[in-house]
Amino acid sequence: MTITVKFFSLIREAVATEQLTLEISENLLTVEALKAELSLRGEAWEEALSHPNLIQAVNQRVVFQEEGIKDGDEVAFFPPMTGG
Amino acid sequence: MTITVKFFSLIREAVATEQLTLEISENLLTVEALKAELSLRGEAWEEALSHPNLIQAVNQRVVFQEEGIKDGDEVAFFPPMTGG
Amino acid sequence: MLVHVTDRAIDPGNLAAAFYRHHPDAAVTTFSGFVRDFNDAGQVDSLYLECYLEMATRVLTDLGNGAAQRFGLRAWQIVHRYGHLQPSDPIVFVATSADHRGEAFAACEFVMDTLKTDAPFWKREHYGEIGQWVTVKDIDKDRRDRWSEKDSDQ
Amino acid sequence: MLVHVTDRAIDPGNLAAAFYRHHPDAAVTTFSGFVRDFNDAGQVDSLYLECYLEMATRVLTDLGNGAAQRFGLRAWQIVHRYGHLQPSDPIVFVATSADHRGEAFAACEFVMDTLKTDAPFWKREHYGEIGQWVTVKDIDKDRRDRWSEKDSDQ
Repeated sequence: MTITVKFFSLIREAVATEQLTLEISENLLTVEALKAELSLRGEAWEEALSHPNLIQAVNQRVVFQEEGIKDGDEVAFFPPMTGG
Repeated sequence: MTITVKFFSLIREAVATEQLTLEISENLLTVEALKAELSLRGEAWEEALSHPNLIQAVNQRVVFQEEGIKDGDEVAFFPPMTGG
Repeated sequence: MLVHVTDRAIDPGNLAAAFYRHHPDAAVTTFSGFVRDFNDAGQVDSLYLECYLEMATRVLTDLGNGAAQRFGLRAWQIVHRYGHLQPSDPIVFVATSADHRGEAFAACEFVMDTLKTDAPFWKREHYGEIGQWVTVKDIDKDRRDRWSEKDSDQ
Repeated sequence: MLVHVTDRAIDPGNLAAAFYRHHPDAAVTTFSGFVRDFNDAGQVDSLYLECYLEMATRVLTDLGNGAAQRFGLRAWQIVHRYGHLQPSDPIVFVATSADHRGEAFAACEFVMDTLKTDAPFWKREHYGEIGQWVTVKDIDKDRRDRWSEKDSDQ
Protein backbone atom coordinates (compact mmCIF):
# COMPACT_ATOMS: atom_id res chain seq x y z
CA MET A 1 0.00 0.00 0.00
CA THR A 2 1.04 3.63 -0.52
CA ILE A 3 1.12 6.35 2.12
CA THR A 4 2.39 9.90 2.35
CA VAL A 5 4.52 10.98 5.31
CA LYS A 6 5.10 14.63 6.19
CA PHE A 7 7.52 16.25 8.64
CA PHE A 8 7.37 19.73 10.11
CA SER A 9 9.51 22.20 12.07
CA LEU A 10 12.27 20.65 14.22
CA ILE A 11 11.41 17.14 13.04
CA ARG A 12 11.60 18.18 9.37
CA GLU A 13 15.01 19.75 10.04
CA ALA A 14 16.29 16.73 11.97
CA VAL A 15 15.45 14.24 9.21
CA ALA A 16 16.15 16.78 6.41
CA THR A 17 12.93 15.69 4.72
CA GLU A 18 9.63 17.47 4.08
CA GLN A 19 7.64 14.66 2.57
CA LEU A 20 7.93 11.00 1.55
CA THR A 21 5.73 8.79 -0.54
CA LEU A 22 6.19 5.27 0.76
CA GLU A 23 5.30 1.86 -0.54
CA ILE A 24 4.87 -0.16 2.62
CA SER A 25 3.95 -3.70 3.40
CA GLU A 26 0.48 -4.57 4.60
CA ASN A 27 2.13 -5.68 7.87
CA LEU A 28 2.86 -2.08 8.83
CA LEU A 29 -0.41 -1.65 10.67
CA THR A 30 0.17 1.26 13.04
CA VAL A 31 1.93 4.62 13.35
CA GLU A 32 4.17 2.99 15.94
CA ALA A 33 5.30 0.37 13.41
CA LEU A 34 5.88 3.09 10.81
CA LYS A 35 8.08 4.99 13.28
CA ALA A 36 10.14 1.83 13.92
CA GLU A 37 10.51 1.31 10.17
CA LEU A 38 11.58 4.93 9.54
CA SER A 39 14.01 4.81 12.48
CA LEU A 40 16.05 2.26 10.54
CA ARG A 41 17.03 5.09 8.17
CA GLY A 42 19.67 6.34 10.60
CA GLU A 43 20.47 7.89 13.93
CA ALA A 44 18.91 11.27 13.10
CA TRP A 45 15.63 9.55 12.23
CA GLU A 46 15.67 7.35 15.28
CA GLU A 47 16.37 10.30 17.56
CA ALA A 48 13.76 12.60 16.01
CA LEU A 49 11.03 9.98 16.01
CA SER A 50 11.69 8.91 19.60
CA HIS A 51 11.37 12.46 20.95
CA PRO A 52 9.04 12.32 23.99
CA ASN A 53 7.02 15.34 22.78
CA LEU A 54 6.62 14.06 19.22
CA ILE A 55 3.09 14.49 17.88
CA GLN A 56 1.71 12.30 15.11
CA ALA A 57 -1.31 12.91 12.89
CA VAL A 58 -3.12 10.60 10.50
CA ASN A 59 -5.19 12.28 7.81
CA GLN A 60 -4.76 15.62 9.58
CA ARG A 61 -5.97 14.46 12.97
CA VAL A 62 -3.70 14.07 16.01
CA VAL A 63 -3.63 10.43 17.09
CA PHE A 64 -1.96 8.09 19.57
CA GLN A 65 0.82 6.00 18.04
CA GLU A 66 -1.40 2.91 18.28
CA GLU A 67 -3.53 4.40 15.48
CA GLY A 68 -3.90 2.16 12.43
CA ILE A 69 -2.65 3.08 8.94
CA LYS A 70 -4.35 2.14 5.69
CA ASP A 71 -3.67 2.61 1.99
CA GLY A 72 -3.72 6.26 0.89
CA ASP A 73 -3.30 7.69 4.39
CA GLU A 74 -1.34 10.87 5.10
CA VAL A 75 0.81 10.55 8.23
CA ALA A 76 2.61 13.56 9.76
CA PHE A 77 5.20 14.00 12.50
CA PHE A 78 5.88 17.29 14.26
CA PRO A 79 6.76 18.91 17.62
CA PRO A 80 4.20 20.70 19.86
CA MET A 81 2.40 23.44 17.97
CA THR A 82 2.99 27.15 18.58
CA GLY A 83 0.37 29.02 16.57
CA GLY A 84 -1.53 32.24 17.14
CA MET B 1 -25.42 79.59 47.59
CA THR B 2 -26.36 78.38 44.12
CA ILE B 3 -26.47 74.78 42.93
CA THR B 4 -27.66 72.95 39.84
CA VAL B 5 -29.87 69.88 40.19
CA LYS B 6 -30.38 67.41 37.33
CA PHE B 7 -32.83 64.54 36.96
CA PHE B 8 -32.63 61.59 34.55
CA SER B 9 -34.77 58.76 33.21
CA LEU B 10 -37.63 57.61 35.48
CA ILE B 11 -36.83 60.27 38.07
CA ARG B 12 -36.87 63.03 35.44
CA GLU B 13 -40.25 61.79 34.24
CA ALA B 14 -41.67 61.50 37.77
CA VAL B 15 -40.79 65.07 38.71
CA ALA B 16 -41.35 66.38 35.15
CA THR B 17 -38.12 68.33 35.45
CA GLU B 18 -34.76 68.02 33.69
CA GLN B 19 -32.81 70.62 35.54
CA LEU B 20 -33.15 73.23 38.31
CA THR B 21 -30.94 76.08 39.38
CA LEU B 22 -31.53 76.57 43.08
CA GLU B 23 -30.64 79.29 45.54
CA ILE B 24 -30.37 77.41 48.79
CA SER B 25 -29.56 78.36 52.33
CA GLU B 26 -26.16 77.63 53.77
CA ASN B 27 -27.95 75.27 56.20
CA LEU B 28 -28.63 72.76 53.43
CA LEU B 29 -25.41 70.90 54.00
CA THR B 30 -25.98 67.47 52.49
CA VAL B 31 -27.66 65.65 49.61
CA GLU B 32 -30.02 64.16 52.18
CA ALA B 33 -31.13 67.63 53.30
CA LEU B 34 -31.57 68.68 49.66
CA LYS B 35 -33.80 65.64 49.04
CA ALA B 36 -35.94 66.56 52.05
CA GLU B 37 -36.23 70.14 50.78
CA LEU B 38 -37.19 69.04 47.23
CA SER B 39 -39.70 66.52 48.60
CA LEU B 40 -41.75 69.45 49.91
CA ARG B 41 -42.58 70.26 46.28
CA GLY B 42 -45.26 67.58 46.21
CA GLU B 43 -46.12 63.93 46.36
CA ALA B 44 -44.45 63.04 43.02
CA TRP B 45 -41.19 64.58 44.25
CA GLU B 46 -41.38 62.90 47.62
CA GLU B 47 -42.10 59.53 46.03
CA ALA B 48 -39.38 59.79 43.36
CA LEU B 49 -36.70 60.96 45.80
CA SER B 50 -37.50 58.29 48.39
CA HIS B 51 -37.15 55.44 45.87
CA PRO B 52 -34.92 52.78 47.49
CA ASN B 53 -32.78 52.42 44.33
CA LEU B 54 -32.29 56.16 43.83
CA ILE B 55 -28.72 57.08 42.94
CA GLN B 56 -27.30 60.54 43.65
CA ALA B 57 -24.22 62.16 42.18
CA VAL B 58 -22.39 65.33 43.19
CA ASN B 59 -20.21 66.89 40.51
CA GLN B 60 -20.60 63.76 38.36
CA ARG B 61 -19.52 61.29 41.00
CA VAL B 62 -21.90 58.82 42.67
CA VAL B 63 -22.10 59.57 46.41
CA PHE B 64 -23.91 58.49 49.57
CA GLN B 65 -26.69 60.86 50.61
CA GLU B 66 -24.57 62.05 53.54
CA GLU B 67 -22.29 63.79 51.01
CA GLY B 68 -21.89 67.53 51.57
CA ILE B 69 -22.98 70.21 49.11
CA LYS B 70 -21.22 73.50 48.49
CA ASP B 71 -21.77 76.57 46.34
CA GLY B 72 -21.60 75.84 42.61
CA ASP B 73 -22.09 72.09 42.93
CA GLU B 74 -24.00 70.01 40.39
CA VAL B 75 -26.25 67.42 42.02
CA ALA B 76 -28.02 64.71 40.02
CA PHE B 77 -30.69 62.11 40.80
CA PHE B 78 -31.32 59.02 38.70
CA PRO B 79 -32.27 55.32 38.79
CA PRO B 80 -29.75 52.47 38.33
CA MET B 81 -27.82 52.83 35.08
CA THR B 82 -28.34 50.57 32.07
CA GLY B 83 -25.63 51.46 29.56
CA GLY B 84 -23.68 49.44 27.05
CA MET C 1 -9.85 60.31 21.26
CA LEU C 2 -9.81 57.80 24.11
CA VAL C 3 -13.42 58.42 25.14
CA HIS C 4 -16.14 59.61 22.83
CA VAL C 5 -19.81 59.92 23.86
CA THR C 6 -21.99 60.95 20.94
CA ASP C 7 -25.56 61.10 19.67
CA ARG C 8 -24.32 60.53 16.10
CA ALA C 9 -24.09 57.07 14.54
CA ILE C 10 -20.90 55.19 15.41
CA ASP C 11 -19.10 52.75 13.08
CA PRO C 12 -17.33 49.98 15.01
CA GLY C 13 -15.77 48.68 11.80
CA ASN C 14 -13.99 51.97 11.12
CA LEU C 15 -13.12 52.34 14.80
CA ALA C 16 -11.64 48.82 14.92
CA ALA C 17 -9.73 49.39 11.68
CA ALA C 18 -8.19 52.59 13.04
CA PHE C 19 -7.38 51.02 16.40
CA TYR C 20 -5.71 47.98 14.81
CA ARG C 21 -3.75 50.27 12.48
CA HIS C 22 -2.48 52.54 15.25
CA HIS C 23 -1.86 49.87 17.90
CA PRO C 24 -0.33 46.72 16.37
CA ASP C 25 0.52 45.51 19.87
CA ALA C 26 0.94 41.81 20.56
CA ALA C 27 -2.71 41.33 21.59
CA VAL C 28 -5.61 43.56 20.55
CA THR C 29 -9.26 42.98 21.47
CA THR C 30 -12.31 44.90 20.29
CA PHE C 31 -15.94 44.59 21.33
CA SER C 32 -19.08 46.18 19.99
CA GLY C 33 -22.65 45.94 21.25
CA PHE C 34 -25.59 46.43 18.91
CA VAL C 35 -29.28 47.15 19.60
CA ARG C 36 -31.25 43.91 19.89
CA ASP C 37 -34.51 43.53 18.03
CA PHE C 38 -35.84 41.39 20.89
CA ASN C 39 -36.01 41.30 24.67
CA ASP C 40 -37.65 39.02 27.23
CA ALA C 41 -41.05 40.47 26.28
CA GLY C 42 -40.66 40.11 22.49
CA GLN C 43 -40.04 42.46 19.59
CA VAL C 44 -38.21 45.79 20.11
CA ASP C 45 -38.86 48.48 17.49
CA SER C 46 -36.51 51.19 18.71
CA LEU C 47 -34.40 52.27 21.65
CA TYR C 48 -33.91 55.61 23.34
CA LEU C 49 -30.67 55.88 25.27
CA GLU C 50 -30.67 58.78 27.72
CA CYS C 51 -27.30 60.11 28.85
CA TYR C 52 -25.86 62.36 31.55
CA LEU C 53 -23.22 63.53 29.13
CA GLU C 54 -20.63 65.26 31.34
CA MET C 55 -20.72 62.44 33.87
CA ALA C 56 -20.59 59.74 31.17
CA THR C 57 -17.38 61.15 29.73
CA ARG C 58 -15.87 61.38 33.19
CA VAL C 59 -16.91 57.84 34.25
CA LEU C 60 -15.70 56.25 31.01
CA THR C 61 -12.37 58.09 31.19
CA ASP C 62 -11.83 56.92 34.78
CA LEU C 63 -12.88 53.41 33.76
CA GLY C 64 -10.44 53.26 30.83
CA ASN C 65 -7.58 54.64 32.91
CA GLY C 66 -8.39 52.19 35.71
CA ALA C 67 -8.44 49.26 33.29
CA ALA C 68 -5.16 50.40 31.74
CA GLN C 69 -3.48 50.40 35.14
CA ARG C 70 -5.05 47.19 36.40
CA PHE C 71 -4.34 45.14 33.25
CA GLY C 72 -1.20 46.88 32.01
CA LEU C 73 -2.77 48.05 28.75
CA ARG C 74 -0.72 49.68 26.01
CA ALA C 75 -3.77 51.44 24.54
CA TRP C 76 -7.55 51.60 24.94
CA GLN C 77 -10.61 53.34 23.52
CA ILE C 78 -14.28 53.59 24.58
CA VAL C 79 -16.98 55.03 22.29
CA HIS C 80 -20.61 55.17 23.48
CA ARG C 81 -23.70 56.24 21.58
CA TYR C 82 -26.78 57.89 23.08
CA GLY C 83 -30.11 59.20 21.72
CA HIS C 84 -32.54 57.42 19.42
CA LEU C 85 -31.40 54.08 17.95
CA GLN C 86 -32.85 51.33 15.79
CA PRO C 87 -32.28 47.56 16.02
CA SER C 88 -28.81 46.59 14.72
CA ASP C 89 -27.42 50.09 15.40
CA PRO C 90 -24.09 49.96 17.27
CA ILE C 91 -24.34 51.25 20.87
CA VAL C 92 -20.84 50.86 22.23
CA PHE C 93 -17.30 50.12 21.04
CA VAL C 94 -14.40 49.16 23.30
CA ALA C 95 -10.84 48.34 22.23
CA THR C 96 -7.86 47.29 24.36
CA SER C 97 -4.29 46.33 23.52
CA ALA C 98 -1.66 44.65 25.68
CA ASP C 99 1.48 42.52 25.52
CA HIS C 100 -0.51 39.36 26.26
CA ARG C 101 -3.95 38.27 25.17
CA GLY C 102 -5.17 37.43 28.69
CA GLU C 103 -4.84 41.07 29.72
CA ALA C 104 -6.36 42.44 26.50
CA PHE C 105 -9.41 40.16 26.79
CA ALA C 106 -9.88 40.70 30.54
CA ALA C 107 -9.62 44.48 30.27
CA CYS C 108 -12.12 44.64 27.41
CA GLU C 109 -14.62 42.49 29.29
CA PHE C 110 -14.01 44.41 32.53
CA VAL C 111 -14.75 47.71 30.79
CA MET C 112 -17.96 46.33 29.28
CA ASP C 113 -19.15 44.74 32.53
CA THR C 114 -18.45 47.91 34.49
CA LEU C 115 -19.93 50.46 32.10
CA LYS C 116 -23.20 48.49 31.97
CA THR C 117 -23.93 49.42 35.58
CA ASP C 118 -21.65 52.39 36.30
CA ALA C 119 -21.91 54.69 33.28
CA PRO C 120 -24.88 57.11 33.35
CA PHE C 121 -26.98 55.83 30.45
CA TRP C 122 -30.59 54.69 30.66
CA LYS C 123 -32.25 52.52 28.03
CA ARG C 124 -35.91 52.91 27.11
CA GLU C 125 -37.24 50.26 24.72
CA HIS C 126 -40.16 50.98 22.42
CA TYR C 127 -42.58 48.42 20.95
CA GLY C 128 -45.35 49.99 18.92
CA GLU C 129 -46.94 52.65 21.15
CA ILE C 130 -45.41 51.25 24.32
CA GLY C 131 -42.17 52.52 25.83
CA GLN C 132 -40.53 51.03 28.89
CA TRP C 133 -37.36 51.80 30.83
CA VAL C 134 -35.02 48.84 30.97
CA THR C 135 -34.21 47.68 34.50
CA VAL C 136 -30.80 46.44 35.59
CA LYS C 137 -30.43 42.74 34.96
CA ASP C 138 -29.20 40.52 37.79
CA ILE C 139 -26.68 39.00 35.42
CA ASP C 140 -25.21 42.45 34.76
CA LYS C 141 -24.86 43.06 38.51
CA ASP C 142 -23.26 39.64 38.92
CA ARG C 143 -20.86 40.24 36.06
CA ARG C 144 -19.91 43.61 37.53
CA ASP C 145 -19.36 42.07 40.95
CA ARG C 146 -17.00 39.40 39.60
CA TRP C 147 -14.37 42.10 39.19
CA SER C 148 -14.87 43.51 42.69
CA GLU C 149 -14.34 40.08 44.21
CA LYS C 150 -11.05 39.88 42.37
CA ASP C 151 -10.17 43.31 43.74
CA SER C 152 -10.54 42.14 47.31
CA ASP C 153 -8.60 38.95 46.65
CA GLN C 154 -5.54 40.95 45.78
CA MET D 1 -14.93 32.54 4.36
CA LEU D 2 -15.12 31.20 7.92
CA VAL D 3 -11.53 29.94 7.98
CA HIS D 4 -8.71 31.37 5.91
CA VAL D 5 -5.09 30.25 6.24
CA THR D 6 -2.80 32.30 4.04
CA ASP D 7 0.81 33.30 3.42
CA ARG D 8 -0.31 36.75 2.23
CA ALA D 9 -0.55 39.74 4.57
CA ILE D 10 -3.80 39.90 6.54
CA ASP D 11 -5.57 43.14 7.56
CA PRO D 12 -7.45 42.74 10.86
CA GLY D 13 -8.92 46.24 10.47
CA ASN D 14 -10.61 45.34 7.19
CA LEU D 15 -11.59 41.92 8.54
CA ALA D 16 -13.15 43.48 11.65
CA ALA D 17 -14.94 46.12 9.60
CA ALA D 18 -16.46 43.46 7.34
CA PHE D 19 -17.42 41.23 10.26
CA TYR D 20 -19.10 44.08 12.16
CA ARG D 21 -20.93 45.12 9.00
CA HIS D 22 -22.24 41.64 8.23
CA HIS D 23 -22.99 40.55 11.78
CA PRO D 24 -24.53 43.39 13.82
CA ASP D 25 -25.53 40.88 16.50
CA ALA D 26 -26.03 41.98 20.08
CA ALA D 27 -22.44 41.23 21.10
CA VAL D 28 -19.46 41.07 18.74
CA THR D 29 -15.85 40.45 19.79
CA THR D 30 -12.72 40.55 17.64
CA PHE D 31 -9.14 39.69 18.52
CA SER D 32 -5.93 40.08 16.60
CA GLY D 33 -2.42 39.00 17.50
CA PHE D 34 0.62 40.77 16.05
CA VAL D 35 4.29 39.75 15.86
CA ARG D 36 6.19 40.96 18.92
CA ASP D 37 9.51 42.71 18.50
CA PHE D 38 10.73 41.14 21.75
CA ASN D 39 10.75 37.83 23.59
CA ASP D 40 12.28 36.62 26.86
CA ALA D 41 15.73 36.69 25.24
CA GLY D 42 15.45 40.21 23.79
CA GLN D 43 14.96 41.69 20.33
CA VAL D 44 13.18 39.73 17.58
CA ASP D 45 13.96 40.79 14.00
CA SER D 46 11.62 38.50 12.10
CA LEU D 47 9.42 35.45 12.44
CA TYR D 48 8.95 32.39 10.25
CA LEU D 49 5.64 30.64 10.81
CA GLU D 50 5.62 27.14 9.36
CA CYS D 51 2.24 25.60 8.61
CA TYR D 52 0.73 22.20 7.82
CA LEU D 53 -1.81 23.84 5.59
CA GLU D 54 -4.43 21.15 5.01
CA MET D 55 -4.49 20.21 8.68
CA ALA D 56 -4.57 23.85 9.82
CA THR D 57 -7.70 24.54 7.79
CA ARG D 58 -9.33 21.42 9.15
CA VAL D 59 -8.39 22.08 12.80
CA LEU D 60 -9.50 25.72 12.67
CA THR D 61 -12.80 24.77 11.02
CA ASP D 62 -13.47 22.15 13.71
CA LEU D 63 -12.46 24.65 16.38
CA GLY D 64 -14.81 27.36 15.08
CA ASN D 65 -17.70 24.94 14.74
CA GLY D 66 -17.03 23.58 18.23
CA ALA D 67 -16.94 27.08 19.70
CA ALA D 68 -20.16 27.99 17.87
CA GLN D 69 -21.94 25.02 19.37
CA ARG D 70 -20.46 25.37 22.86
CA PHE D 71 -21.10 29.11 23.19
CA GLY D 72 -24.17 29.47 20.97
CA LEU D 73 -22.49 31.78 18.48
CA ARG D 74 -24.40 33.48 15.69
CA ALA D 75 -21.27 33.90 13.56
CA TRP D 76 -17.51 33.39 13.73
CA GLN D 77 -14.37 33.78 11.63
CA ILE D 78 -10.75 32.67 12.00
CA VAL D 79 -7.94 33.96 9.77
CA HIS D 80 -4.36 32.77 10.30
CA ARG D 81 -1.18 33.88 8.57
CA TYR D 82 1.87 31.74 7.88
CA GLY D 83 5.26 32.27 6.19
CA HIS D 84 7.73 35.08 6.79
CA LEU D 85 6.58 37.93 9.03
CA GLN D 86 8.05 41.12 10.50
CA PRO D 87 7.42 42.66 13.93
CA SER D 88 3.97 44.34 14.09
CA ASP D 89 2.62 42.14 11.26
CA PRO D 90 -0.77 40.62 12.12
CA ILE D 91 -0.62 36.83 12.66
CA VAL D 92 -4.16 35.88 13.54
CA PHE D 93 -7.67 37.35 13.53
CA VAL D 94 -10.66 35.85 15.35
CA ALA D 95 -14.20 37.24 15.45
CA THR D 96 -17.26 35.91 17.28
CA SER D 97 -20.81 37.17 17.62
CA ALA D 98 -23.56 36.09 20.02
CA ASP D 99 -26.73 37.28 21.72
CA HIS D 100 -24.82 38.06 24.93
CA ARG D 101 -21.37 39.45 25.50
CA GLY D 102 -20.28 36.71 27.92
CA GLU D 103 -20.58 34.11 25.18
CA ALA D 104 -18.92 36.29 22.53
CA PHE D 105 -15.92 37.03 24.78
CA ALA D 106 -15.56 33.47 26.05
CA ALA D 107 -15.75 31.95 22.57
CA CYS D 108 -13.15 34.36 21.16
CA GLU D 109 -10.75 33.64 24.03
CA PHE D 110 -11.43 29.88 23.82
CA VAL D 111 -10.58 29.88 20.11
CA MET D 112 -7.35 31.81 20.73
CA ASP D 113 -6.30 29.64 23.68
CA THR D 114 -7.01 26.45 21.77
CA LEU D 115 -5.41 27.34 18.45
CA LYS D 116 -2.17 28.31 20.23
CA THR D 117 -1.55 24.67 21.11
CA ASP D 118 -3.80 22.69 18.74
CA ALA D 119 -3.40 24.30 15.32
CA PRO D 120 -0.39 23.05 13.28
CA PHE D 121 1.77 26.17 13.13
CA TRP D 122 5.36 26.44 14.36
CA LYS D 123 7.07 29.74 15.11
CA ARG D 124 10.76 30.29 14.46
CA GLU D 125 12.12 33.60 15.74
CA HIS D 126 15.14 35.24 14.13
CA TYR D 127 17.57 37.67 15.77
CA GLY D 128 20.45 38.67 13.55
CA GLU D 129 22.01 35.42 12.27
CA ILE D 130 20.34 33.30 14.93
CA GLY D 131 17.07 31.46 14.42
CA GLN D 132 15.29 29.47 17.10
CA TRP D 133 12.07 27.46 17.22
CA VAL D 134 9.67 28.77 19.82
CA THR D 135 8.71 26.22 22.46
CA VAL D 136 5.25 25.90 23.96
CA LYS D 137 4.84 28.18 26.94
CA ASP D 138 3.49 26.73 30.17
CA ILE D 139 1.01 29.61 30.34
CA ASP D 140 -0.37 28.60 26.94
CA LYS D 141 -0.82 25.01 28.13
CA ASP D 142 -2.49 26.28 31.30
CA ARG D 143 -4.80 28.59 29.35
CA ARG D 144 -5.72 25.73 27.03
CA ASP D 145 -6.42 23.44 29.96
CA ARG D 146 -8.79 25.92 31.62
CA TRP D 147 -11.35 25.09 28.96
CA SER D 148 -10.95 21.32 29.36
CA GLU D 149 -11.59 21.59 33.09
CA LYS D 150 -14.81 23.40 32.30
CA ASP D 151 -15.68 20.60 29.89
CA SER D 152 -15.44 18.02 32.62
CA ASP D 153 -17.47 20.16 35.03
CA GLN D 154 -20.42 20.01 32.70
